[in-house]
Amino acid sequence: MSAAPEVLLPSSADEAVSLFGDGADVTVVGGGTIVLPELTYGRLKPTRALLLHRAGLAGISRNGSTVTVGATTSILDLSRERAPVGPCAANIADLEIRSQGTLAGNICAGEGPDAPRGDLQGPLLALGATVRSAGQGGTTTEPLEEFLPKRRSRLLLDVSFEEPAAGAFAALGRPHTHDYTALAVSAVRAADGSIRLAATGVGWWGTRLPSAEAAAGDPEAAGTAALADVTLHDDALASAWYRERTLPVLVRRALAQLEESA
Amino acid sequence: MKAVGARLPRYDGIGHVTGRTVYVDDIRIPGSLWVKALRSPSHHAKIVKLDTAPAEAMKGVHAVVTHKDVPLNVYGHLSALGIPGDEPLLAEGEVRYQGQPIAVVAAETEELARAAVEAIVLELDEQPALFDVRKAFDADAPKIHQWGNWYPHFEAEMDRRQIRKGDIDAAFDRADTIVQGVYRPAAIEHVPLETQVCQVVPEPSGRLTIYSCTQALYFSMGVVSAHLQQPLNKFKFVGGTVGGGFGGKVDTATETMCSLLALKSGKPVRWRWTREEEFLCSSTRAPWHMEIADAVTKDGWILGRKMLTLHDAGAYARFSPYGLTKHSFHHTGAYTIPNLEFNGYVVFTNRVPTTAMRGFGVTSVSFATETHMSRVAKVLGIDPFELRLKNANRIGDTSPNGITYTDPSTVPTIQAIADSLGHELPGEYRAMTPARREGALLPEHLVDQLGNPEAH
Amino acid sequence: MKLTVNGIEREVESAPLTPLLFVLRDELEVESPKAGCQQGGCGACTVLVDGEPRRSCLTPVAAVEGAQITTVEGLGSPESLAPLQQAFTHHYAAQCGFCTTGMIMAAQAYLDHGGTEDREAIQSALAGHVCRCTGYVKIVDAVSAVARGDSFDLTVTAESHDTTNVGGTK
Amino acid sequence: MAIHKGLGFSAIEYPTGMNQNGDPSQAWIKIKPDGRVDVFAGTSDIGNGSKTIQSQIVAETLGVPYDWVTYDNSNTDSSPVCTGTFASRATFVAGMAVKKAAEKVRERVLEIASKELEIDPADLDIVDGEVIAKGSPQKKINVADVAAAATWTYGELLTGTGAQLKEYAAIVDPESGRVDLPPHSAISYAACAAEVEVDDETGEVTVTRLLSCYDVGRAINPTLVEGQIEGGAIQGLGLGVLENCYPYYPSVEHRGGQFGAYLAPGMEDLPQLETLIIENPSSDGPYGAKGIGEMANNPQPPAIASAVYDAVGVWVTELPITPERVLRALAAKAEPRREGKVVAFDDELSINTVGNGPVRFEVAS
Repeated sequence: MSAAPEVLLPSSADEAVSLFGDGADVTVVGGGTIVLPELTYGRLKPTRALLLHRAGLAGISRNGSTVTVGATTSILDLSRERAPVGPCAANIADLEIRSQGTLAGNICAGEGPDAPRGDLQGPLLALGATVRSAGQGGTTTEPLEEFLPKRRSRLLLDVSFEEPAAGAFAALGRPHTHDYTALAVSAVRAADGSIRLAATGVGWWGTRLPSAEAAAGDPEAAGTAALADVTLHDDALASAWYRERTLPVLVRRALAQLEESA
Repeated sequence: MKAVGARLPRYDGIGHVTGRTVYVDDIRIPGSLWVKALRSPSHHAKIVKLDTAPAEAMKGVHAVVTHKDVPLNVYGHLSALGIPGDEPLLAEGEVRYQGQPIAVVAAETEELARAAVEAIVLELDEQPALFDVRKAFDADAPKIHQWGNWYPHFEAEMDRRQIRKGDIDAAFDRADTIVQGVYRPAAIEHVPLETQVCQVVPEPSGRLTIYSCTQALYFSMGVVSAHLQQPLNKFKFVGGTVGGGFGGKVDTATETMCSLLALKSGKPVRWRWTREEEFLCSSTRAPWHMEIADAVTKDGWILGRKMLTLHDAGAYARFSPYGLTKHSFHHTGAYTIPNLEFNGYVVFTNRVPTTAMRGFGVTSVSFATETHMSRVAKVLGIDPFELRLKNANRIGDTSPNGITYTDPSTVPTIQAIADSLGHELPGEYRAMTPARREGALLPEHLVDQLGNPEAH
Repeated sequence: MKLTVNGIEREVESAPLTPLLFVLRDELEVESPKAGCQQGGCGACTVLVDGEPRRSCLTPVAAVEGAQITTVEGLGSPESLAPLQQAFTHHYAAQCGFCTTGMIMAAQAYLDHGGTEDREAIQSALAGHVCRCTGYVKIVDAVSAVARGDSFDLTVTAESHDTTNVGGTK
Repeated sequence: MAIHKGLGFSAIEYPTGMNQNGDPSQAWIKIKPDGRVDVFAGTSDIGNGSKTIQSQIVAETLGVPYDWVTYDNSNTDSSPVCTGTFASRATFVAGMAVKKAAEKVRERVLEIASKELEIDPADLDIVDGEVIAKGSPQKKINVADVAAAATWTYGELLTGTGAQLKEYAAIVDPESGRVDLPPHSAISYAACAAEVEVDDETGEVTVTRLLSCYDVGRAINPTLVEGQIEGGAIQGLGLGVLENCYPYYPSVEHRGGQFGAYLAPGMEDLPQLETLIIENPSSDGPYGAKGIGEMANNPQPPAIASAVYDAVGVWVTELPITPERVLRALAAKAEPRREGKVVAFDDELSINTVGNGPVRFEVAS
């Protein structure tokens, strides 16, 4: 029988960073929506658990056109943001999970047992977001794309991005609210007019779609081009065959939305 | 005030809305042990080694039960209906589906019970598995069940359920068109909000009080009594208030194992399945494979039906032969078809055994036959309402197994839907009733099937 | 640590990571929140934490230290039913009853936050709550009726919003 | 992109009671000294409302108010045999048992009342908890007073038992499947129309309306009947378009253990539901009732499948009708095989194509 884990309750961001240290043997608990079932089912047996709810890491701040979102900001709060973040957040789970789940939990979650997690990776990749995180080597800031592979070993502090000129989000309809989104595409027109696209549900974490971006002027072509940017898989929600059919559709729909919002 | 026909409030409604209704998991019994199961990780394997000693040696573990502890390990739940037993309470020598219980433990905490399960030594020799019912009959199909790959114990030891009526060959010869199709509804979960749950208290009198979420108190008591080889007065089942069932809680999934653990440990035990156990290890509604060929005339009479059904029973027979029989009795749906050839097989596969679920045996055949009726209507270019009304069973018509219908309501229910949709029916269809066939509604091919409703 | 449960301050000894659900059920013997899935998927364990609906199975008790917890026991009793409890009774919104207590708490939060009788808004607010018995119609009826300010005769039950009983004895 | 609307239709029947019968239910009833009624039966209430329905049947049969009735199904020491709550039997079969028990008790109440009123029992009736003389309702005695008299004056227990068992219907000819008796208690009927919207680019199917009509025999409690029909409709919707334990059946790969992977219908899946009820009484059910609990999830899947065909011109005959199956069908644009007078759909799914064993689906001619 394992001993009860040591529970760490930091009351500031600095204390959280210090308690996290190099991250060895630390299980981070944000909203609890992903970690708690793992504990209940006995799959996760932490030695030290870092609870972040009092660490002052929640909140959305704006500095000029730069938006910074704290790690424990709720998904519900993000659902009030503009596209693509807002509609993506609003599409996650249900009201109660959205108000409990956090940005960092969504981004840093491990692979789900049945399907990919981390719906917010898509819009934030499209926005070119950067992540400030702590852990081995101190506090660093890096693009989300570079952070994702190491997301399980670092303490995410906040995420920043530039407000886009326009944003769009297109997803397969979730048959119901408990489901993860099988496939979604986020589109952003940056202030400089460039278009960026990213998808979730095309692998175990979010992916930028550079080939599709290059063809963004022609939505049909962009949709087809997107297939070159992804590795498709079967899971409980959808097959690779189905994702191959619908990714171009969602790219086209996201670009059309972007056009309409211009 | 009249009670029947009145919109009276639920007898237990106030309890439900105030949180006062007591479900099995709400009963607090001091000193209760937690139960967890060692389940097969394999779809099909021989058990090479099973050593429970490391679990039994753990402090706080009070009992471990395997097949050796069960007085009657294999008991046929429907033996009264002539369906012999094939399923062990706890696996012995072989496992045939992922999630099959092999051993159960009772320990002082849930975490300890889980650790005890992990401590049991299990070595398996993987065997080829069978998942596709259509390949079960192939010469090279893996043999997965002691009875063969399909159930062989219908009446007169037939290996299939048959229905024969009229002259099927003549009907197919006479037909203008033969419409064929294949229908395959899925396995689904019951998803009661309350998972399987049970508590058993060994009483000083030597009796067992069994708090059960069963849908069938006496049925489940009979099952426990048979496995334990003890008379009914050894048991008091307490229940009757169930957090949803939909058929899945006709299985006596937890009560027998908990009783054995309570007897062996001398302590009260409780077992609440996790939702994952419910999704991955509990029985499901069966997936079915159904092929239909209808012999039809160009003016929309169904002269005959051939049907093949493969009922994917999963690893053991459980209630499947009963379900297939019910299915066969209803394979003409709400219509009268005078010439029939039905063959149905209960096929074993290495998936979780399937069981009763709302509409047992008939949900599948309703899907197949009604989708097929819509196809027939399209192929013939006939209005789907009219096709159905024409062939609807009526007073005096006879069922697939020769029973005369006395009060069929196919006609009025179809008419009500047509009316409500604003679907215009021709006068003769609007005027139709369930009355005994005559005139244009009694063509020659339906004369011989008529029975006498007064005979019932 | 301390919690205030249905207005009464309670001392809690469970380990800090224990889900609030099991603190309530096993330690404090407040049993209306149900362990329907322990994975946040069903809503049978929803309680109010400082007025906000929360899945108690996903909430470590340490995260709600000092909070006001409200369960259905705190809404009303058989002798003095809260409006939602009356509405669920009158509209026959509970069949097996296992989802009911979580459903009522989510509905209470919806109404407390100014929710209206709009059926789609109710469906959206309660979307995470699985009911396998009712088909949801009568649940939406009940919440809508409270939002509208209906009063309820508990000696009879109501017809469904979407149901037309056109048929008599033929 | 286009959203296509479609309408589909189905009609079904379903038996009440265990197939081939042989499923007993029993009940016993006793009256307390103040006339209040204790019913003991073994029927589990799984949400279907058997406690309510059986209490209503007892109240009606005895002629006492509903709130005089206490219903106890809590344990096997006090409750007699009930085969269980399944096979749509809790109202019809188990309901008959409590009705018969209540009829016995009614006779006992009238016997005692007859002594008190000095009127022949045949000339008495029980209405709203009072025994009244037929034709002269001023001559009456409260059931409470009858019960008190039975207890304290006559030294008798007002009690009665009832049992319902329909004889087992044996298959007398296994070749033809012929039975010697009706193998059910009653048959109920229903019809259903489904309206759907199908997205031809993603294959997504939205069920927008389910209109159904049921012959319920007699609605003992119309609200509970609606509850069964509505709950069944949503389960039928789940069967039709959402639920699947094995997403790649017959493969067992990717079977999910979470609500996130198993798509039980949620509140936002709720379509417009409309229900029409016909009451065509059964000849031998309690007060003409039939059992409709189970059949309530049977008519929707075929109606939805036909509606999808109506919308986009493809037959998806594997359930559930997932977006992927719709897209695959649209991509295949399969036409049935036409050979002589045979029009054969779905050849690729047939055992004749997939298997090579002795069991074939032979369609001669």
